[in-house]
Amino acid sequence: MNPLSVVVRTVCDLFAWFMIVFGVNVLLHGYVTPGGGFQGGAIIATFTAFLLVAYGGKRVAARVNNKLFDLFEEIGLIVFFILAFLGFPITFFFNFMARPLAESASGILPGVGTVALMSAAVGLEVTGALSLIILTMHKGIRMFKVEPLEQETGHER
Amino acid sequence: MIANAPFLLVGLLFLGGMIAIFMEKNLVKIAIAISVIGSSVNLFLVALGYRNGGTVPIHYMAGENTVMVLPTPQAMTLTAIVIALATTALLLSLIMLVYRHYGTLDIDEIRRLRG
Amino acid sequence: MKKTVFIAAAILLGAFITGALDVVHPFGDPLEVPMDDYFIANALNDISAENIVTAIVFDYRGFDTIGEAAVLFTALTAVSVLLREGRKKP
Amino acid sequence: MNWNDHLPALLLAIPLFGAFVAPVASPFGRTTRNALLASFSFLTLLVSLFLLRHTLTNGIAVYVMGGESFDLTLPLGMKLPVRIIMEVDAFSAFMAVCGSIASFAGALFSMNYMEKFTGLGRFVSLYFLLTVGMLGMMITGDMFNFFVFLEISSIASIGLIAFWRDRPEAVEASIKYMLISQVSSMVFLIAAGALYGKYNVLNMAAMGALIKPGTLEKLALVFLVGTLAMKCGAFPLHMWLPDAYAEAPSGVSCLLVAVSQASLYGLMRVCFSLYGVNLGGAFIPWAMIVMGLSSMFFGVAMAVVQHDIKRLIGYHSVSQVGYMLLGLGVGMLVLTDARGMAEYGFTAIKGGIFHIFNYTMYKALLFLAAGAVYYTTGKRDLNELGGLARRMPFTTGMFVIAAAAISGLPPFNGFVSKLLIYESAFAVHPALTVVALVTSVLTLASFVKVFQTAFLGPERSAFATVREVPTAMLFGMGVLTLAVLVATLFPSWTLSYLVEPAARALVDQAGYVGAVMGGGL
Repeated sequence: MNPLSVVVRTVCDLFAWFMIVFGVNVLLHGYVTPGGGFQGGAIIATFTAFLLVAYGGKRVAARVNNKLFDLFEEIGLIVFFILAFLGFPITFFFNFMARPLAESASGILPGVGTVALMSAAVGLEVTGALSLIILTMHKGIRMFKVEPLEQETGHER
Repeated sequence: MIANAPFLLVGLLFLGGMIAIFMEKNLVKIAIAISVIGSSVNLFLVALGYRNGGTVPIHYMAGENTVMVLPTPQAMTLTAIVIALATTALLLSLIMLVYRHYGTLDIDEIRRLRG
Repeated sequence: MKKTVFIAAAILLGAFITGALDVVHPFGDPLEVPMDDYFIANALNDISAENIVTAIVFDYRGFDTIGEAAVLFTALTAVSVLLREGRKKP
Repeated sequence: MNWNDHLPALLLAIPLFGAFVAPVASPFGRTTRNALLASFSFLTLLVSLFLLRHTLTNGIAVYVMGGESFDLTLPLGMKLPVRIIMEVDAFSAFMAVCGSIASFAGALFSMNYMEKFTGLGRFVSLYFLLTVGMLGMMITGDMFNFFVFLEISSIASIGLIAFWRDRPEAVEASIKYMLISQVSSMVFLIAAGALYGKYNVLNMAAMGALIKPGTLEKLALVFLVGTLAMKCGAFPLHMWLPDAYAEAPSGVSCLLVAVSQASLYGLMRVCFSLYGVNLGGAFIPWAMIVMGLSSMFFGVAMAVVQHDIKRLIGYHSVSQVGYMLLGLGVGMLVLTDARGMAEYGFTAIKGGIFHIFNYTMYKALLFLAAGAVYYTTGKRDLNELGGLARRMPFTTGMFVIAAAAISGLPPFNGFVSKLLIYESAFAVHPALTVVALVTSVLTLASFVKVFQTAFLGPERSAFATVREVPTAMLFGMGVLTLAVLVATLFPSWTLSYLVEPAARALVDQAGYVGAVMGGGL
């Protein structure tokens, strides 16, 4: 993909960051407002798509580190799994931090307990996974430039 | 009958997707048709959950109104959308590979495995 | 010939589905919804979640969500398996 | 807390955790990766065996995901379950044991088989996800959750079938499977959604209690049966199956066999436990019988003419699935008829379930043996193979055992299950047995051909350096051989202690419903 004109790039510079802020907002307030982990994560992942469209594949591939998204995705998944696992003395997925409405008026962590934490973890995972899917598929275009297609070793004895 | 128009629309969308899958020869168009079918299923699930006069299932937004649309289909749709997204990404990657190997997207010419 | 059969099958399937959807329940008027009423009545009191859909996604049907996260992870893994850079033949 | 109560959750949690940590662990090198693959699949096998023991002694195990207590299926003041419930009866546990044995054997085999290829961390991850999808389909008790696991297993198998993405055939097989599986899972979701819209429950047992015969139910049943039969490779849309099995790496083909059995499990669950006495006439049972007969016959007819050894075995899969559909269809035919059920129906169901076990074991073993041949010679075409018996004695021996079992030669386990199916199908109509017998003879002929051309005959000069495969691969095949031999040497023990409880659990709709809904219904 070639970079687009300077107008698009400037607009991207100005506004793409709001995407992340808005996504994090949607993600963290999933338990009170419309939204949640998936929606917020998808909005944040749009940032990667923006960069890819505005700046072109070469610059993004040089600047953006796939390891970061890998880390996001793994941390999200494993945190989600561990949160589910922590309910184990009772049941898998038991919401062990939840409190009824009457008791949860104060405190930093709201009474929803694992719902908010899982939502954040899933948001992280979706951000990483969607960005990586976009970047990987974009990188896959290189296949059409290599001739012949890189062969695997190991089929022959 | 006319009140059930949303369900009929879902059926029509599904029918259109099915016909496109069988009629089209281009793999990308088939991928689009599969997405259309996925959307029709999501639309169906959301339409199942509507209640006349219902509000959004969020307590402080609904106010005093206690009639809410059903929340379970919305949760199911959320899951189904993510699944459809994942499968679309995978399908498009496979189509890229097919084009790389066969040099065509015509489904009739991709036939090394017949017989 | 083959095409006609396929189109007939598609139309049959579509008509079946349209017919099935028509008899689910009248649009906008589900008759009895004990499960959803349970969610609406209890989500706020049990776990103090204002947003019932989020409460369902992450608590009542949380196991679906880990499956969904796994689907996304699977798709990512499969995409990166398909488009990976292989070793060149020596 | 008692770990026995949490076995259903652990059965899914262990391979899921293995899948999540595989990308983290794989940079640490080959030994770590192989240890992860072997240990987690062995743990899964162990948990599934414990689960089987638990269900055989204590009856149906239910597990409420996220409930206040694992067996509190109905929340206070509710007549219907609201949370996701895992429901494991003897049949589910039996299937889970079959699946995890195949998964363990394939994992052991893949450690050496795949070592020359790239992307192995991702391979391990996908392998575990395929296992999770399969086991989840087998033990879940919730319609929508079943759909989620169906999608996990189909996406993971698509990734694994196209794992050798530099082979055009693998990509083609994968895309063929993907188109079919996507359409079918969407139709499945429509049917599940329609049932939800009518009854407002998603739990299968609760739905089974509420369901009444009607137009919507009939259409939904047709959709469910059609999609699940398509996914398990029955006749009209079986075309994806031989391609996919042949082009996947062999360790994966071994697991894919078990995955298609999971779809068959879903089919049986829908017909017996969800609909049960409300099946409404003989249409669905007869459709299943006809589907079974035509799968049998066309599968074996296509198999006889194949030259590619893995494709040949793949076509035999179609024909073997036909046997199970025949057996279970005959059982379904007399579901409401107590006399017929006692006379021949229960025998047919036992035969079908025993055949599921036998089929999974010997077919997985055949795929692994074909993979071993491919590993050492690099060839899959029968015309280029020959004289391998002296070079690879262990592989040859195990191949002979599996081939004898699949052809139904008398002392082997395939014979026992086929005999049960023959005698019960004969009570319905003699023509059914005739088709089944002809299929069996053709199967024998085709495997004699394979054995004769690939393993016997003069030694080829090209294979002078061929040696027996590494030990881990032999262990992988050995696990399956052991399972085949146990079922061969102790058929009456297997039948009465494993198969009969499973058959009883499958037929017992009231028990399945009652475990969730309480005794009140």
